[in-house]
Amino acid sequence: MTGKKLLSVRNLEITFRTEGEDIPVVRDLSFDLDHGDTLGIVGESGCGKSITALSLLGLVPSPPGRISKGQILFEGEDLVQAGERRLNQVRGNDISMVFQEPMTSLNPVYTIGEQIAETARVHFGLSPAKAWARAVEMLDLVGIPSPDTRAHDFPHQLSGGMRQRVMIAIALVCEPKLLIADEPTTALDVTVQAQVFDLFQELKQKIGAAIILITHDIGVVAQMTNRVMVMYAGRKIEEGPVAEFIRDPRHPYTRGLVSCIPRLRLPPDDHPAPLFEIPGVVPSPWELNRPGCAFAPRCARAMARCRTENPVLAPLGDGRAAACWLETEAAA
Amino acid sequence: DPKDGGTLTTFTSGYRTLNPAVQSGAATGAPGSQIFAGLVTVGKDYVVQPYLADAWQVSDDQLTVTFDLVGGAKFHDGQPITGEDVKFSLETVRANHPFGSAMFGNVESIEVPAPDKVVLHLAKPVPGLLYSLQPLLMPILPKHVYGDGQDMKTHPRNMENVVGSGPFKVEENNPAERLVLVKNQDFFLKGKPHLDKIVYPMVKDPLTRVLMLEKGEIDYAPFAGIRPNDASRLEKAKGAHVTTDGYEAIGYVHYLELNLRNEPFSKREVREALAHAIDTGFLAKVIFGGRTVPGTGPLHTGNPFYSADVPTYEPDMDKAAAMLDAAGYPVGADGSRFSFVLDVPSWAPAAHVPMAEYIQAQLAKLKINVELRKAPDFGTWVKRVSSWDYEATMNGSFNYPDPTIGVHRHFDCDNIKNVIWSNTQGYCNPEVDTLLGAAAVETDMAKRKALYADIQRKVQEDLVFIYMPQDYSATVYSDGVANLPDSPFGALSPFYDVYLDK
Amino acid sequence: MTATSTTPASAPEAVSPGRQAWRMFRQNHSALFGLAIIALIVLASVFGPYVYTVPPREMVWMPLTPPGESEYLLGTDYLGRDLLAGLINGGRVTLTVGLSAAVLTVLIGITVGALAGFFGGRVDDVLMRITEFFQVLPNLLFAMVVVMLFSPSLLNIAVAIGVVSWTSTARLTRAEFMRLREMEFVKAERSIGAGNARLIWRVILPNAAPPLIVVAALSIGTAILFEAGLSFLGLSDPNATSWGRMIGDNRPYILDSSWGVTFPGLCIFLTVLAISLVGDGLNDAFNPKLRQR
Amino acid sequence: MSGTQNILEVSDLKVHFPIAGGGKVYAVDGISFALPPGVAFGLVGESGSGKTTAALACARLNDITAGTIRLNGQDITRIEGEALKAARRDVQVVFQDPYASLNPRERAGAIVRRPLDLLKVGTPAERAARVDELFALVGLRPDQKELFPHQFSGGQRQRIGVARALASRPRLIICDEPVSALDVAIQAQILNLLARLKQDLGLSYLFISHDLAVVQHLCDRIAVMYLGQIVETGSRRQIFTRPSHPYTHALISAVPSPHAIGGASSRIRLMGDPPSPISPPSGCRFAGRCAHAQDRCRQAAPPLADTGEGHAVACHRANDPEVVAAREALIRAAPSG
Amino acid sequence: MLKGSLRKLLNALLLMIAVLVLNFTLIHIAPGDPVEALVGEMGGATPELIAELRSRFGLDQPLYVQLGTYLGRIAQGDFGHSLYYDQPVTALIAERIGPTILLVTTALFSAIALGTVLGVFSAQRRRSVLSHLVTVISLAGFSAPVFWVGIMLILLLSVSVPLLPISGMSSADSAASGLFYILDVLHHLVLPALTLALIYLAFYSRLSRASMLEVLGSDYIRTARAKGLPKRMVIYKHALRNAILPVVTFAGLQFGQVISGAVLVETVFAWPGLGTLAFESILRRDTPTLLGILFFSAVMVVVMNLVTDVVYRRVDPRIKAR
Ligand SMILES: Nc1ncnc2c1ncn2[C@@H]1O[C@H](COP(=O)(O)OP(=O)(O)OP(=O)(O)O)[C@@H](O)[C@H]1O
Ligand SMILES: Nc1ncnc2c1ncn2[C@@H]1O[C@H](COP(=O)(O)OP(=O)(O)OP(=O)(O)O)[C@@H](O)[C@H]1O
Ligand SMILES: [Mg+2]
Ligand SMILES: [Mg+2]
Repeated sequence: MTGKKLLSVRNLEITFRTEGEDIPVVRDLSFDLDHGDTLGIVGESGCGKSITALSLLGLVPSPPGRISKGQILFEGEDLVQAGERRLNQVRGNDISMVFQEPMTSLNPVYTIGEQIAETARVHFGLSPAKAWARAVEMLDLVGIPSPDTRAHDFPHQLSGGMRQRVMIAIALVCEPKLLIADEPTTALDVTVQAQVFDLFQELKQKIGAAIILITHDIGVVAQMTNRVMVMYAGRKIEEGPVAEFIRDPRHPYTRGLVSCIPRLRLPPDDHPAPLFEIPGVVPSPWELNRPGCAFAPRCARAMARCRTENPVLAPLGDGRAAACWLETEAAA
Repeated sequence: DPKDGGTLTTFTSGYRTLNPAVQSGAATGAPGSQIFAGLVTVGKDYVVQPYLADAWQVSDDQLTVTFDLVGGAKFHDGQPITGEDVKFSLETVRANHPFGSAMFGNVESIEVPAPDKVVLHLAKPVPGLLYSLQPLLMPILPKHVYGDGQDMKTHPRNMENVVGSGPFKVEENNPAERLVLVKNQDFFLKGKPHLDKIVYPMVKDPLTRVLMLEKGEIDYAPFAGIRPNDASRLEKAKGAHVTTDGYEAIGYVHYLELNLRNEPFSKREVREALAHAIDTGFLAKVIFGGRTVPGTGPLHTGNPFYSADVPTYEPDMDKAAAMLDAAGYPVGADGSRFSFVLDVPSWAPAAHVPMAEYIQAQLAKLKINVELRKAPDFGTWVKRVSSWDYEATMNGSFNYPDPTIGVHRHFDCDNIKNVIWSNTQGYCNPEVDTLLGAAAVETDMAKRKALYADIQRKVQEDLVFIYMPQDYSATVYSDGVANLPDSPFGALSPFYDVYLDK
Repeated sequence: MTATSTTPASAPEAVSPGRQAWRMFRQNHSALFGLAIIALIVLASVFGPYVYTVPPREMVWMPLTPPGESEYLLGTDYLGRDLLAGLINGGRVTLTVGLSAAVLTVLIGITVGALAGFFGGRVDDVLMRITEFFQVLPNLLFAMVVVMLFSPSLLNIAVAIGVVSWTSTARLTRAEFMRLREMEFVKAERSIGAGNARLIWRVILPNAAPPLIVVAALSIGTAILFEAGLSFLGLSDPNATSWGRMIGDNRPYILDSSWGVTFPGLCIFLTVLAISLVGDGLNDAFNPKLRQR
Repeated sequence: MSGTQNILEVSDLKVHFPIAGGGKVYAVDGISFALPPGVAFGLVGESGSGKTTAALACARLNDITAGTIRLNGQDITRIEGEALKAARRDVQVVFQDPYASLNPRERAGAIVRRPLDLLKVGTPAERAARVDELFALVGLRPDQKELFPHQFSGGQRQRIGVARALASRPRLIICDEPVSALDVAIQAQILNLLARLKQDLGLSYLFISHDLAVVQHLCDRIAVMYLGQIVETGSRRQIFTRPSHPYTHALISAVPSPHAIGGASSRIRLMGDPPSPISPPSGCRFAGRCAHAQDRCRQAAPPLADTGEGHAVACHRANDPEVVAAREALIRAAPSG
Repeated sequence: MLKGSLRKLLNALLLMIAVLVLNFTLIHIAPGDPVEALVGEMGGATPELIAELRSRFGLDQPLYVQLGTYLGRIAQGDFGHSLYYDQPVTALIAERIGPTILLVTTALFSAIALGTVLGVFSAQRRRSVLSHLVTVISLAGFSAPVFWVGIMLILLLSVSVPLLPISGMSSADSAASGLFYILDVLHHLVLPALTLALIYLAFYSRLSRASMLEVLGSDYIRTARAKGLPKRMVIYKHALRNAILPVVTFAGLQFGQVISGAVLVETVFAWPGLGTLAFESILRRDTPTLLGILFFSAVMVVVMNLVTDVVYRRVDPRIKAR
């Protein structure tokens, strides 16, 4: 350990310019990640998970988006301030990313071997032959059968699961220190999804990289990560080790989230009870400019304070924290 | 003194054949008259001059004409030109040229007593015969090339590997781009021609021609290449000359042709009303920039037989209206007197379209609805007019050197045929018919003139056609082009005397 | 247990997709500018002849008078006709032909495309063969042939343009129909007993409308250019003068009068430009992707 | 299933799609099942296994290649016109994509009213009243009738879809993955709504999902599809406590559960990807990915054999010790109630 | 794959036959008569000659017999003789195709090259001056009638400032040969090619801009950037290759429509190409030539479609699978 955190995000704010207005979609977001750590980010659709991930690589689509506040300290270096050239050294090399859509995330006109190899060429300066060999090796690593012939295939010749493996191979080819996987399996079949997660599990040990896994499936988080961060409407509302989080979620939203999932457990009478419901929907970013907790309108336990003041993140011990006035008040 | 050498650049707007024996018109005629020789040429004031025939004798009864050919004349391929070739040429023209039978129908037989002698035996006297023997109308063709039995109209040698007899030979023949003629070193008139080359680049666009003339890229531009406004422009340009000489024998006249078979145009009063409604002086001014005069009859003012002593119809709308009322065409309940379709052919749009539009606007004032119908192509118009399936059409035709060719066809009772530019309007006046018959065989110039004066008056009295302004034809040539032919046939005459003095 | 619905503070007003597009369109300055020009041109063509009564086909002044040198504002043409009167009346002809050709293009295109896209299979095969066939024909050349052979009346010109230009509309319509046909709301309509006719014209077509409206708008411009081309070549109704024909007629005189071709050309240019601006504006307005930006 | 008449009976249903350039997609290739009244029947399986195709065929929304479909005892496989319209009142569909299943150009109220108009249910006044009733039933406010679909959230849209399906008072509703496109929080809302409606209105569901947990939550009976065929069917308890087909095993073990932190080592993992329905393998279609496959599996297709009490499995080795042991391991590993 | 190609060829063949039949029928049922036109050009003829010409061209036969004969001849590669030029139609076309191809390829290729560059650059900076320029060019180019642009350029570059020749393909003076001839032709080529190129440029800059914008927004470009590839690699290796696909398609289509595309420009500049020949043939009702050109251009379209297909296969590996 260098002493420095691998990644330390400080008060990050990301805004999008929409109809002449700067709308923040991620605000005041801070979190840390150590070497070898696995962090899960969960939250409802549109809460800012992907944008956060993209911001780590300096890939927020700009215009209209931009990082308007905060720091992203990667091994102590602020990537927000880094230039494009420096970012290109980091991207794919120190930090790499696997995207949600394996069907469209590979360039259709180049062979998969080439798409892996070029990363190695660019970052390691390998000769084309060596880079190709490295690509084949990576394909083998991610479990693609007969990798030396498959390397010559074009993306459209592969199934979704295989393509996602190729994406993983690309992400890992330079042995990054941080791997970000943004919903890597949502587009895949259940059985294939399981295969991919197994691959992740397997590789986690081998590569020793820190992993950020973005998902909306708490089940996945439970299996794959050791820490979890929950986002709601662009903010972090709860954070902590996975086991405690699942057992005892603290924020009313996360509590709801954990219990609204149907379980594979059969009740003895064969008649499952109705699911827990969180009423309403996630607010749109436009609605976030009003004061108060963004979840208050949907919260059964909302108090007067919740509607006027934004809750601060309160540490709860054991590395846990939640942004809820109930918790703050209970702790006080 | 004539100088030898140099290239004369003129232009072509496209030709389909180089053989004037099978195709009339300037596009073929201008280069054709250089490539092929004729028995004679026609000089200033219609004076016939020797060419391949260095002498000829006409018998007293006017029925036998004997030609002596120049000695040692050769075709471009080196074969000698003989009386047999002349005989062959005349027969070819008679069979294939549009006016072939008009020109040579009365040639009963052709005799070649010796290789350098040709004798024509005529059934009747043919006053214009010698004019028909110039290269434009009767080019001397090599029998050894064309006498192979193939159809003359579509003979391959009309375009490829053309072997002629004239002062210039074909060097390059690419109708899409250019025609190049070079001096015939073995020309039978010694010391001629003077020019090394005549180049006919394909320039379809009149605008381009004007610019090229201005810049001196074209030395010589005859034939409808120049419009009145261009003439004004070019007259001011340095080193360019504009002349209207050289079109007398062509005599291009425009007219409104009405189908005389049907109402309302079968009524002379209606035709007269129209004549009063159309101000041809105004048209001459607007369309031709005042550079031409209104036509007064079938003959062009430059024609030797032209007579000005004809009835004219002053522009007078009130009179026209009154005449129509009287003729039984008052303004009807629908606000109009009558309607008709006016065909507009496609071959002289610059003249006919404005004329037709003017007529439409003018007659609208008289409450006559005119619908213009533009023929989709030349053939469709020909079909309509020659099958008499029309009400009225803009039209125009050439007088040609002799009225028997260009004029009689429109008025002869027995020429009411389904042939274009015949008597398609269906006019028959026995009196005129008799006069035409007499004029055709009259060999005394003065008497003939008198006959034609009568004819012109009668035809205008009957208002067979309503004559429009005459066409404007001008030639532009640049400084240094010398000795251009002074023939009334102008650019359609051989250029063996032309030289460049630059 | 109650199924709670979200209850925003106040009920939002109903915003139809059309209204939404119009709102978007209103913010597009160049599109509004285009719309204004079109309005101007249409007004001038419709009412102009009653206001400016100089007869367009009559020779009223010295030929080739430059603009400003006589009472005739834009000068006269080679026959001394008033150019301004010609432009005003020519606008009528140009717009009429352009509009009717576009209507024809769109009608044929949509019908063929809709049937092919909706029914697929054999119907599609046959209709696409026909479409391919018309695509293979050289469009301008073929239109020239048709106009020439069947006499150049305004109707024939419009028909010829329509007949050679409908294929791209058909392809677009087909693609849209194929896409929409598989959409669940179409299946939903079917599951509640909607017949094919309803599905095609009432369900799918309105949803395919945005791109079709754009091509319809643009095809007016294309048709105007097409008509101009034909007229320029002399394939025009002799009883009606359009802008394109004015260019063709005046072209031989450009050395003496550039205005004779410049003004009618500008009229065409402006009209088609305005139409394209509006078309672009519509395209943007209908494109939800751009809406967010 | 005797006594009460089945709402839906599907026997040997085949739906094959011709594809460009010759060949066929064997999307549904001989499935049979029956649906008693008041029962939710779940259909699970991987993407492309033919769930949607089978369901749409039951609503006569695609061309049926072979087999019969009986609705309330009436054979509706080939009926057309008015007869079909009448049948449609009894079977309605809720679609998967809440964004694509509503006509963007129609107002919510009109969408819900449309089936009443098209199927000619009641008088106009009655229809209006029915729309209000339906809005209330699915938890939407009446003033939202005037809004257009794009003005609703995904969950609300799905409610509109449910309301539309309920309009003609059908007895059977086909739900094609009605919650897959929704966030978990919203998914719970819709699942509860469906459960409540089933209870209150006595509806039957043909419910499609690829999420076993969802199916388990809502469905009384379940069929597992693989490549156009049903490989296992049984009651909820049978499927989840005694899953007998190796593919069912794999499905169950593939579900990531928040309560199995760190992942289960006993997971059954399939090799490779599902084969193409264009040229399905002969023999057992699952053999290529099955850890237990033997030669006979590759040669002969196993029949769907009833193991008793309505639990049927199509596997040659369902009762072989190896497979049973795998099942036991799975059940042990799964955190059961 | 082989079967697919075969099907395509067969399809093309059927298409060609359909084109032949339609053109033939259309031209023959239309009012008017080629022989009358010819006779008119010749200055008149006797009824006997007309009848003879009719029978010579087979025009006295019933239409279906004529059609059969025509198709039979085509099958043997005989497109007949031009009624006007009295040359084999194939020879006429061969003579005129050169200038047209020269004109159109020059215009098309320069427009594609420049248009792609403009489109690609402007797509990268959507609010830059260049980007606005591309919008202006493409709007103007779409809205201006090509012949009018030609005339305006003539007024500008030939009349006001006499830099370039106003029409034709070579100077009147034929003395030029060899290199001079080539230079002369190039000199004449500038204006018509420029005119045509401006129109094409409008199209291609817009097309490639739109296509590039779309590609730049695609997931795989995001992947490429996330891999840390330098910008030029992202743009030129990953984006351009994909963005060029629609350009290839349209270039193929447009090249197929070469004759139609060139008619107006050829007319304005009196360029001796197929366009002018076609126009003249219409005016003269030179049926065999017209049919030949129509057929030829249909063949061009079909051939270009096949060529585009092949090119596409090279550029886009996805096609092979189909
Ligand atoms: N290009 C963009 N322009 C404007 N707003 C954007 C853009 N991209 C994302 N957003 C907004 O940013 C917010 C966060 O988006 P993000 O993609 O991070 O959500 P997410 O949590 O990843 O959701 P999902 O689970 O659906 O992937 C959303 O409200 C979205 O509308
Ligand atoms: N109209 C069609 N034409 C051709 N093939 C089709 C058609 N509809 C479906 N298919 C094919 O039939 C097979 C079964 O499709 P179906 O939609 O029924 O699967 P599914 O089980 O519903 O999958 P998913 O979970 O992805 O919805 C698939 O391979 C699909 O590609
Ligand atoms: Mg996301
Ligand atoms: Mg499905």
